[in-house]
Amino acid sequence: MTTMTERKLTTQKAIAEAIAQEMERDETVFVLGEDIGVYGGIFGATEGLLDRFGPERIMDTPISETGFIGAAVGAAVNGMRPIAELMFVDFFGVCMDQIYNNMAKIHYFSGGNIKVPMVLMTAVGGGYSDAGQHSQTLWGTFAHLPGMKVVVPSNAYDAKGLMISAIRDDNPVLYMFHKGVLGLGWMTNNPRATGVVPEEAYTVPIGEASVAREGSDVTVVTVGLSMHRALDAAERLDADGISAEVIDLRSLVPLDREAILESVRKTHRLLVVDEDYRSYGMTGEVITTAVEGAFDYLDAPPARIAIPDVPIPYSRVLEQYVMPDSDKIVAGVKTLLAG
Amino acid sequence: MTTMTERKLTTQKAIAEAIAQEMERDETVFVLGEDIGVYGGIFGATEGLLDRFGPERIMDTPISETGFIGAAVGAAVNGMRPIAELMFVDFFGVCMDQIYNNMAKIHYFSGGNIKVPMVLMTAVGGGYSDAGQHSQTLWGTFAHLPGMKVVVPSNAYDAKGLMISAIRDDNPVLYMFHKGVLGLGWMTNNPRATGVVPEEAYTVPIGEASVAREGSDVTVVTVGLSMHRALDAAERLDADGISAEVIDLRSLVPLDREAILESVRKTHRLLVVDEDYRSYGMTGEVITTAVEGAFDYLDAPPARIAIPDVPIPYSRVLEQYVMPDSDKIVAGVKTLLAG
Amino acid sequence: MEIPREHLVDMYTTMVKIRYFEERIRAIYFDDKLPAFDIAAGEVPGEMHLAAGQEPVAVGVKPHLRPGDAITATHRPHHVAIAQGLDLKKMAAEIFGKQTGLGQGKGGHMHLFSTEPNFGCSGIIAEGMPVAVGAALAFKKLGKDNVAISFFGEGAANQGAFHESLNLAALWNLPVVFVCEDNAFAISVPKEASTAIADNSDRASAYGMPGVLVADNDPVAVYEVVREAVARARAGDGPSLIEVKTDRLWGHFEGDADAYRSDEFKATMNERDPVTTFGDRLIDEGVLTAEDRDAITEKMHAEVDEAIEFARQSPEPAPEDALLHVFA
Amino acid sequence: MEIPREHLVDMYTTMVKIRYFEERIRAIYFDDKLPAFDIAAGEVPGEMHLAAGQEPVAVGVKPHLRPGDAITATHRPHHVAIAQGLDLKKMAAEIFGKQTGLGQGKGGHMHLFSTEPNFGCSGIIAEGMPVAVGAALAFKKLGKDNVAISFFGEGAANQGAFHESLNLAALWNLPVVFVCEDNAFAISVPKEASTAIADNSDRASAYGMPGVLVADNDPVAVYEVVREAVARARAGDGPSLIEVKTDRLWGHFEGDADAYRSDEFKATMNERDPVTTFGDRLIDEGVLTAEDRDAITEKMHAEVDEAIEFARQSPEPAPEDALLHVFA
Ligand SMILES: Cc1ncc(C[n+]2csc(CCOP(=O)(O)OP(=O)(O)O)c2C)c(N)n1
Ligand SMILES: Cc1ncc(C[n+]2csc(CCOP(=O)(O)OP(=O)(O)O)c2C)c(N)n1
Ligand SMILES: [Mg+2]
Ligand SMILES: [Mg+2]
Repeated sequence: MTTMTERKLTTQKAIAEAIAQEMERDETVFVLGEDIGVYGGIFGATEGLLDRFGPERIMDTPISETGFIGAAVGAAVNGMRPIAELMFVDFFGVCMDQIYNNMAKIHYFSGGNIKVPMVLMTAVGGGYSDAGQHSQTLWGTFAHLPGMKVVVPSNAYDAKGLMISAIRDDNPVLYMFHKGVLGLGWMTNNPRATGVVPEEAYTVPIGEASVAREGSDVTVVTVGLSMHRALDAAERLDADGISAEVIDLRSLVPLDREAILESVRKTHRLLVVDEDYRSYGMTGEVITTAVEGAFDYLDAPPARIAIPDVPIPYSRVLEQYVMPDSDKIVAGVKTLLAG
Repeated sequence: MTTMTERKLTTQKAIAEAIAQEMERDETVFVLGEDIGVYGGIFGATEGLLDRFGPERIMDTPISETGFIGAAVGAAVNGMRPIAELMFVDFFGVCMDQIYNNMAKIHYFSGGNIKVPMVLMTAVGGGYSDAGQHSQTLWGTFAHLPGMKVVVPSNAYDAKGLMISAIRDDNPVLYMFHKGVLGLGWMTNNPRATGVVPEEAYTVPIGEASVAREGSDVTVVTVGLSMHRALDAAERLDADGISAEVIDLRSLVPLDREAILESVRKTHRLLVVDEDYRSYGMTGEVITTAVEGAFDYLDAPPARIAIPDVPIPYSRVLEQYVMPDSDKIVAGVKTLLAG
Repeated sequence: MEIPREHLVDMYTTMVKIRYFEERIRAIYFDDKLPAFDIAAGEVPGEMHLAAGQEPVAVGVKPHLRPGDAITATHRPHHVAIAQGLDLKKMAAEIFGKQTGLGQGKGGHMHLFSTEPNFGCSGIIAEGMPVAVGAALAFKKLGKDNVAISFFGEGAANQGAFHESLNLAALWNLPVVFVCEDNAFAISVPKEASTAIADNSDRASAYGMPGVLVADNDPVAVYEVVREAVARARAGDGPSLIEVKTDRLWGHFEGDADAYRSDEFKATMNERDPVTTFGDRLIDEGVLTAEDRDAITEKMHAEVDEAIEFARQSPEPAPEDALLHVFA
Repeated sequence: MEIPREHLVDMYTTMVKIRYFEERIRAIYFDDKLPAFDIAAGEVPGEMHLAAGQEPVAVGVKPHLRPGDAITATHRPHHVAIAQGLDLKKMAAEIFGKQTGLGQGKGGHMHLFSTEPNFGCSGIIAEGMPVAVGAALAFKKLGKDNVAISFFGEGAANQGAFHESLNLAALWNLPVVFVCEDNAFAISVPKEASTAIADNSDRASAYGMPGVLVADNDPVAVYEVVREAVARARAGDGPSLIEVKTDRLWGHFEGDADAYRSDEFKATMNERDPVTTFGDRLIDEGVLTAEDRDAITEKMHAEVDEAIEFARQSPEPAPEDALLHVFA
């Protein structure tokens, strides 16, 4: 359905383009959040949009997350399709009621009569020494609570397609972009943050994982920046004659359980990599999914690499110690294969 | 360390007694929350305490959860040992920042220099048609986030002992009491909500699961009111010649992984029952723990019963459909044994 | 009072309807629950927050509304919902948890939603306030001349969402009317134990919007103040804050022993029951005859009885429908 | 001005110290990051919010404080921390992420904690406000005559926690002084785009507490207003709200292009640089000689240089220490 051109964009520009195209197409789409106007969004998700669409549709807000996210809910049930930006996901604690109890539940409470077509986009992730209140991913927290879809693009192509899908979806969609996959000029250079992105609008379906790299010896399941780490690891493992299949979940809700199972049934081994906290989160869910659906295929207990249940520390050495990286993934795969 | 007397108390009275005894012992302990004074707490956790300790130590608050829980944090780091009550855990969305980003992280950020000795107690659970904003357990949400202990008593004895441990702990402890285990006069009568409780103060260690019933064919792991359902189910299974071991986790953080593994190594089969949402929660964590530590002992894939990722519906028939109960546990065990 | 007679009669009629609805729900609520009260039992289980006594706030607002105007109400929503004209049968059926209910039994009495009339409510204190701001924002963006009314209790006025909502509405000059139902208590906590100043209407100045106190639980007084606020909002002149001193005649929820309010307090309150006093007044002032009153009462009772009968006779939802409607 | 000379000199001295500290951090911050700026690189990585220009607010408060008085500051905490007298070496070491830091490298520049002086800060807007209320509550309960000072930005005044904190402090008559640092911007959002009224000090009336505006970025004006507020708090007469118009001379964080503020705005602001103007004034008024000023500058530079050298020379934490201190 998409014409692939060779145009390359960073993930950040792909997001901004997706929003712009949808705003052109649909008058009811608008964006609100802190520093999304003249600043263009702290992570550039709304870069250039104020100039193009003006302050009525690109609305800077006070630091009132409960107020403006709740207002987005109210606008969504009254004919608009708002995109609200929560600057860092770490700030969810000041506005979670509007997100999980209101945005995510109105449709259900109303027996399906009321729709809440909105996108809540937010920056996630660490690795650049921003400490424990600005470095979390927290997707497990949201994915645990019913009523909102949760998507996490890891590359420019998916970022654009998932954003367009999210905007067109009649449900609330939490769109979590990892700072490390955006290709921002002021972050550590990451070649995987730039990719081919068609100029025209296209969608990437919400709820479908993708096989980012095929392999036969082990399945590595992850999401976000850890995808890049996993792909790096897979290349290194390849040199050692180990063939790793890398699955990008892309959506945590709905979770593409079939994609996980299909791969595990092929490779018989599973490593889950997560930049969220280890316990009670994504790693447990993916492993349990594999156990429920492919128990007899497993040649070894599935393993996981995640933040070891500590707040994200500031100091580089400490933070690197707790973050998943390709060294840890390589080691994890080798241990798994030895087991 | 405790003299067992035959005095029986409901879980609710056991909690109130624990608080009273600690307030007698330690002048720095005080309670604040909504309707905890003359009302005695909506679920009776502070019954009688206003009369005994006066309004300076039993403080009714405005409906300002961010304000008063944050104030508890401030008081805790300044020499007090506050107990804050969040009336229903469902309300966490209006105050989560103070809980997970502040209360739970100050100790870590300070490199261990600052302590936050406080208890956040809150009512959880459904089954009585209070609908989707008053019936959740949400323990998975808190247990996922580092820096706070999470305890969930299922009976009167543990309720008192865990409360005393929580108050004396130098860390923030989230104390979650299920409404259905309290023995409240206005809730459906539950004989398991009354038990023998020593009059003197005693502690139940935080982080230790208990084997509530020994068995050999299958391990049922759960917490809170589902413990009562599991014990009911175990009795019924017994009649069918199936011996179920029932494990009460009691603490989700720290999680007593060894207790889970020990039992699974014995029974070779695991069913996890949870009144929280299914995905990305406790069931996945417990199953993953078993897989990580006892893979070779498992004769069948571990199974789980939990809220099927829908908001809790109001209507009785709908709610009962999604709630774990002893029928579902009996059926779950039988399926597991057949598998 | 220069209020059209039909508005006076409508307001009274709606008050009678609300009161009788609440009375019937109350009776049914207790029916299968006593003597050993079990909150989970009976035709209508769960928490039940009834609004007897607070009718004036609801009915004083309604005459100024137009189709499409949005209302967000609270955990105590029936009076506002009924005044707003929600389908009484579907509303009752929702309270009974039936398939025919507004939410097919999924929401219950704190979660009544309707698109036309445009209504929502919530079990979380102050949760509806930002939603009303958002509705007003949508109206402005869509070029509609609708307004949004946010109802909330005096207890809610100490929740952070109050502050953020009023600031946003004023900042963006939105057509919102914030209506504080001050029944002097948040469950057991009296206003003086929750609120640093006497009148929330005085907090309007913190947002540069008009703040008006309605000192009596009087539909006419509410009517007049709201008329101005709604006109202001509709004209594009921005939000207002109104605080109405009202009475919660019964417990916070049914089953509440209400021991935190003195007998004198309750007696005084009951003496000024707004349904009785407003009815008397309309008769005194010649707006209604005693026969009119009886006819209204009879008609409203019949309507409510019919709605409740509808709810009772309606089928339960299919259990597995619990899995529907998580996503559209 | 009837202010003890030593206070004037102390205030100036501390301002010089703060400014030089911020200048040095700024230079070091950019050192390994340019020309291809990489936020993760260098001796001091991550976000860096510096307070150059806001020194008057910090130093005008400090003279009124006693041991044990609690301070909660923001994401932009250095000026307040230094004025409060935090161990400069440990503070610098924390900013460098070293084992010798206040938090052994776990917190970084937004998470500086100390028991004596009693100080905390946070990366979440308005998070410290309820904490200050709680500190004051503890003081009251423990019979101490300490006070708590809550610093926050004008942007934070639109966060729900502001409202809840002020209401609680007033309701419970607690010894808190709320100090709003109004630098007119929350990152790129100007106050008029965030705040429905001109002065947050006017919001004090919503809580029945005194509200005072300090219209100039002047340590003496701050000193005088805070003196009264602290005395009031210490005497048991309750909280106050103070808003100080101040200047953030640099970007919101280092690396911010600061394109949202006009050149004129920045030029005007730089002309009234409070360190320069206050120093000049003290010389004009004969409080200091030019030699005094030089001596102060030299001394403060040496102190800051020493602290930074300490931080630089300190060891990194052991990587696996990341696992420590989750629980006591
Ligand atoms: C955020 C939140 N906190 C607490 C509650 C529990 N609660 C339900 S109603 C209520 C009192 C509300 O008082 P008010 O706003 O005055 O409304 P009223 O009940 O008097 O109509 C409380 C505390 C809640 N539902 N949500
Ligand atoms: C709850 C929350 N929302 C947003 C942010 C992101 N943020 C950090 S600083 C800032 C601006 C703060 O403005 P102000 O309070 O005026 O302080 P200033 O930076 O001007 O000192 C924002 C929006 C945050 N840290 N926390
Ligand atoms: Mg009230
Ligand atoms: Mg500012």
